[in-house]
Amino acid sequence: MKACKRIEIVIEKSMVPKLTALVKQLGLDGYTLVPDVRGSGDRGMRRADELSGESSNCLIIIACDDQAKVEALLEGVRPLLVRAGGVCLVSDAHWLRH
Amino acid sequence: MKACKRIEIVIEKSMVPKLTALVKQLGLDGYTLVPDVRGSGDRGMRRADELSGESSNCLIIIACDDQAKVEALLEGVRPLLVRAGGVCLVSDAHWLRH
Amino acid sequence: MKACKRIEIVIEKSMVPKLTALVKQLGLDGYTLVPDVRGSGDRGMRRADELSGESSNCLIIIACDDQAKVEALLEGVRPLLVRAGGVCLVSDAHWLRH
Amino acid sequence: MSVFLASLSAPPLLFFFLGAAAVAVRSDLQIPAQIAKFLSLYLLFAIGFKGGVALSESTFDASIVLTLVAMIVLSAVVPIYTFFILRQRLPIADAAAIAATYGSVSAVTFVTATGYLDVQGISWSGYMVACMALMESPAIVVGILLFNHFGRKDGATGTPVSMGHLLKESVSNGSVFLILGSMLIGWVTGTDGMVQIKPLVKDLFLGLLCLFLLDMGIVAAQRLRDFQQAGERRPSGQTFRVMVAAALLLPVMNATLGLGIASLLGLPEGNALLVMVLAASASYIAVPAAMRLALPEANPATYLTMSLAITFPLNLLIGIPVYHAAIRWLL
Amino acid sequence: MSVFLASLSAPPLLFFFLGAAAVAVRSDLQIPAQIAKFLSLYLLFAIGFKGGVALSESTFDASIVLTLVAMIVLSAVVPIYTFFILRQRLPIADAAAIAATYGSVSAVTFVTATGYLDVQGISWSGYMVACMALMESPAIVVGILLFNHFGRKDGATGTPVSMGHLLKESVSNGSVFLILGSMLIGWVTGTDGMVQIKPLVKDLFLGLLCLFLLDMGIVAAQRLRDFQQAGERRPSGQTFRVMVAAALLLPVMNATLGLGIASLLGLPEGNALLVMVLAASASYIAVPAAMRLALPEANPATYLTMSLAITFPLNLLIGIPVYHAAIRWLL
Amino acid sequence: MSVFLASLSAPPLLFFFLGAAAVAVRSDLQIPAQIAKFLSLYLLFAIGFKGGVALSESTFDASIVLTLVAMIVLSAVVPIYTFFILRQRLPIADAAAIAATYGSVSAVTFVTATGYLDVQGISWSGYMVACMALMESPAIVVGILLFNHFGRKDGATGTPVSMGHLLKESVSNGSVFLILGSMLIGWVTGTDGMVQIKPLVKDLFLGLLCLFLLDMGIVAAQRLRDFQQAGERRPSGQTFRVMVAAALLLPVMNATLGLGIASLLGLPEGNALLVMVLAASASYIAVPAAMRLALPEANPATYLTMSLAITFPLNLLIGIPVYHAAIRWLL
Ligand SMILES: Nc1ncnc2c1ncn2[C@@H]1O[C@H](COP(=O)(O)O)[C@@H](O)[C@H]1O
Ligand SMILES: Nc1ncnc2c1ncn2[C@@H]1O[C@H](COP(=O)(O)O)[C@@H](O)[C@H]1O
Ligand SMILES: Nc1ncnc2c1ncn2[C@@H]1O[C@H](COP(=O)(O)O)[C@@H](O)[C@H]1O
Ligand code: NA
Ligand code: NA
Ligand code: NA
Repeated sequence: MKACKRIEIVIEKSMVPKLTALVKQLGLDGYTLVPDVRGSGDRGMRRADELSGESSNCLIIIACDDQAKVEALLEGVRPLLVRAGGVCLVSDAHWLRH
Repeated sequence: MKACKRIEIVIEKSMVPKLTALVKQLGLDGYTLVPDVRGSGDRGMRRADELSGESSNCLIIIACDDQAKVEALLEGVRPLLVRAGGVCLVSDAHWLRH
Repeated sequence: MKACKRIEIVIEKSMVPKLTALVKQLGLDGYTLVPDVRGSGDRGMRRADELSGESSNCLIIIACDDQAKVEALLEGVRPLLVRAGGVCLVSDAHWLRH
Repeated sequence: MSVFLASLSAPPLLFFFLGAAAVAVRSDLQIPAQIAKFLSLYLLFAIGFKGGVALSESTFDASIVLTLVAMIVLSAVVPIYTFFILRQRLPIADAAAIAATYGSVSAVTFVTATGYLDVQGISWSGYMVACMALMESPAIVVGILLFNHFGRKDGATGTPVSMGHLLKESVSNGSVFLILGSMLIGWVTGTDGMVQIKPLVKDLFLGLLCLFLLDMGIVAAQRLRDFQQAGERRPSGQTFRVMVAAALLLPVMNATLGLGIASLLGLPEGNALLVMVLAASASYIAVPAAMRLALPEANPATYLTMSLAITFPLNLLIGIPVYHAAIRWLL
Repeated sequence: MSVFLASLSAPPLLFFFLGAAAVAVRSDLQIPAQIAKFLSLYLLFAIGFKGGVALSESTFDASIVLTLVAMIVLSAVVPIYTFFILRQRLPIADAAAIAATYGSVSAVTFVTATGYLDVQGISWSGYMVACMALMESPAIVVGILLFNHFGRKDGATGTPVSMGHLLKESVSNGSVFLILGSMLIGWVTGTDGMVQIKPLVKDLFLGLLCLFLLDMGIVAAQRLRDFQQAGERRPSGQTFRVMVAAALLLPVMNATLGLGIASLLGLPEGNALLVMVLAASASYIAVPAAMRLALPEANPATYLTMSLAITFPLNLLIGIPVYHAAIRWLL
Repeated sequence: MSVFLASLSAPPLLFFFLGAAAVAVRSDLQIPAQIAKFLSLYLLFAIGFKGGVALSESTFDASIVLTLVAMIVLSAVVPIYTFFILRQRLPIADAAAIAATYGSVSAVTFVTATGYLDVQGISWSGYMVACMALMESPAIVVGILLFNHFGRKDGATGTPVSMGHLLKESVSNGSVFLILGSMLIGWVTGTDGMVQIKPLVKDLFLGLLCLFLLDMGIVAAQRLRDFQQAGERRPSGQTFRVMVAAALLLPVMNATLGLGIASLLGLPEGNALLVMVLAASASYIAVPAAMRLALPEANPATYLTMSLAITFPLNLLIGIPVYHAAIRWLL
């Protein structure tokens, strides 16, 4: 088991392509995406019921064991959150290597 | 980045309105809700296949950096779990402020 | 609140029955399953759009406060990840007992 | 007997069997959850609209009011005796939840019965749909009242739910609202409206019912199988015997009451069958949903398994034709 | 007036009311998200195919080109004056987003209008569907250009999106693509193709429109209610008044322009109504989606609420019959 | 040639093209996952039921048994030679998985072919549907046997799956179960049953096939594009050439075998085409699902891409009309 960071991002659906592009560009190992999650926050209720996707969030989970890349990712994520809201949580985890 | 608690609650769909009302009443910043998740526990399999929603769980994630509110939330969640089952996990995380 | 491990597994849909069987066999308290999540990793994009389910992942969350069982679970999970890819993250959490 | 076989060999019922068989052979056949939800909404929408249009064509008479009143009263009375029969043998919360479940109705059983009548060319009245919708909720209120009165004392957890809230719940309940709303629209737009959407509400009705019952067969059978592993929720053997007995006998008792009402009111064949079916059927959507909120002490592994996995198939496969035979024989 | 009541008592509109009513009584009635998405795809598919087949049967003439050009120009002009009207009263990003929203069109309003015409037996031309599809995107480009030119200076966050990218976006936009594609296929396969899939694209059309509008009613009403709790996003009272005024007046202004175009081109009754509806309607799918990407500074609680929760119902319930009356009266 | 164009200009195929085009222009057009799943269930349900009803009307004769036996044998033989052709050029697990994939069938290709025949007014027999269902699984068993015998030795990970388990899997496989079950019900209820659900199973068939193929076009094209980024899974250039060659040649070889069987058995035009299509088509649902379980060593980026993104479109767009022409020419 290898120590790593678990990065969890909740962001508006429309921003996801930007985010996955960033993940790819930074050469991270991968990500997991849970589509169409709901929520509530500074910008009110988000029911994931808009056909435009405006009220849908996505939950993205990224495991990364390279601190430098983690920093870079967070730097890249911040402006997205500023523009479209959402949250980004970082916690410690252990990665079962196979 | 600000230290915070990451509260993760799996609870029966029917209890969610009570839970979100609690979150609101406590003045927490927000929550994220993943609808219709499945699972298994003390009360057997839950396939999220009942039209009544009886067998559907919801996964709620709450980030909170105010310990007092965290305590209050947990106090409010416990009776719900007692009545309808489910789990509540609390872990440490860092919140990327934007 | 009781200290426990939070085990989070992202694995191909087809492997889930094997995994839940393992959870049951080890006598763990339960698990939560988020179906049809997407992602990207060593094996490329997984859009959860295949009728065969080949491109669908599942996200499984398991809380366990018995270290021995955790070990056993990880031992059992490793071969599944080897065969079908995916990730397994373990982190510390506190379990709200009810 | 021929009637019986006729009904058993109708596609919708056979697809219910097929769904159950899929579970039996551990097939991975599944209907996506949102599709199942949509099919049930469609059935409520279609039956409501059809009922409304029928109503708009029929002349209003007293028997309509009488039937409505009689059936609503029935749906409030059934829970009472059911509760007192069961309270000795089951946890009081379960007794109350089962009482509410059997006082209320199963829309799909009703819908299947109307399909059965249509195929046999037997007419039935649009107001029976209103009857069905209005029978969904009263039992919930009665069940909670019973529990609050007899149950709370022995220190049940949680705060009792206010009646006002319950009444609000019961009118605003999604399925009740959709049936009544569609019915109103059908009644307002009448035959002109029907011409516009007949292909959806009439032509596709039996076909989509087949697909929905396929799902119901899977879910019901699944539930029976999971029952073995209901964990701490699993009712004791003793409780189990009571459950099965009640799930088999209550429909018969209630159908008989329905038959009584039908003969008292001198209802025509079609309506009489629907009255019996409404009386005999038990809710597995609206009531369980309400019970989880208002009566979480009650164990869904008990009342939901009874209505969904035993009473529903019983009425669907044996009940409808048997009730029909009884009507032909007695009325 | 009769026309007006006739339209209000059509099932699709009544189901829109029903959806709104469900939210009003706090019912838990909901259409599953993937079903709602599918119903909207179905409507685009069906209207596109119908339009294409109609086109294949009609003889091509200059008035087609004229109408197309006139309407595309309109969809590019509307945003400009809308922007200059609103920029004083609203944040510049919001003004630009609203401008784009109202320059573009609402496919469902158009679809409902065609249903309205079909039921009344008034003919309309297939190329109007192409018109609708081609009007979806230009406004987006204009809106962004306006913002880049007048807005960026006052230090807006984020990098401006390249025009090339925007143009690509607008042709590859899912709904535009599906309408144009289905239309092309309808045009290629003509009546032979229609014979094959008529039961889906024609017979079920109004029925499925009812179910879709039921969902729209729920979503629109929900949005109006959530508006109170739009958190930090919640527009100020002043802004709110501007929003409501604009959402009510812009459709009227634009419909009038549409009427002008229709009379200039001497369009027949059916097409004239569709032209007015296209002009009056505002986008609540394609444009908001594009704005979230290209103009995240703009607040969806402003422009999306306007188009979805105010202008859409206005056109649907009052607009269509009123525009129709105006045509009858003036043309 | 005219036949060819005729088939290409049928709406279902054009919608497949449209889906592929959507990916080509990077459109965000998508069919919700549960809808796609439901459409595929619908097609199996409808084709099964139609086949069953047809069977109930047809007189039973030896040629039926002969055809069934011949085709099942074929579906067991194809994997064998496919395996030996490919084992030199590809990893042994992939060779086995591809063998199973091509021995089995694609229900949608079959369904499209029946639609093609219906539109052209060429009759075909209900038992061909049984044929299709029975051909889904044997190849899976053969493929695994081949791998267990030739592959395991070179230390493959994981424990071999028991045959008993495999056989169980193959009968209880969701799609096989639904086809056979619907067929049985169609056969039992016959024309009476068909009258009840014809609007769903017959009238909507081609329309819903269009929507399903639209999704298939998107998924197949998407897969081809993702192939570039299949990460560590990405087959080498050499492997890639083998894949493409096999995905193009195997259908032709197998179709020829099918043609041989058809002429030996002297099958009528319609059945002959279906036999060729069944032989030529490759599974992209049942077999890949089974392979992920039983043969995870095999790389889905190889066998699934071959069947879904190359062979499926090949059969759909070129195969069906070409096989038809061959039959007209030779038989
Ligand atoms: N404190 C929180 N905990 C968990 N999720 C949150 C929290 N705040 C916001 N979110 C999620 O982020 C989305 C956007 O947040 P906001 O930008 O604050 O409106 C919300 O809809 C929630 O899904
Ligand atoms: N140990 C566990 N780890 C993760 N999720 C659990 C666990 N136990 C229960 N759950 C979730 O909580 C739901 C209700 O649990 P229970 O009340 O124990 O039946 C289950 O259906 C699971 O989704
Ligand atoms: N670094 C990562 N962080 C989060 N999820 C991942 C990561 N790597 C892989 N995954 C998930 O695991 C699935 C299979 O991974 P792989 O076997 O690497 O293709 C992917 O589709 C993702 O959903
Ligand atoms: Na009842
Ligand atoms: Na407009
Ligand atoms: Na084959």
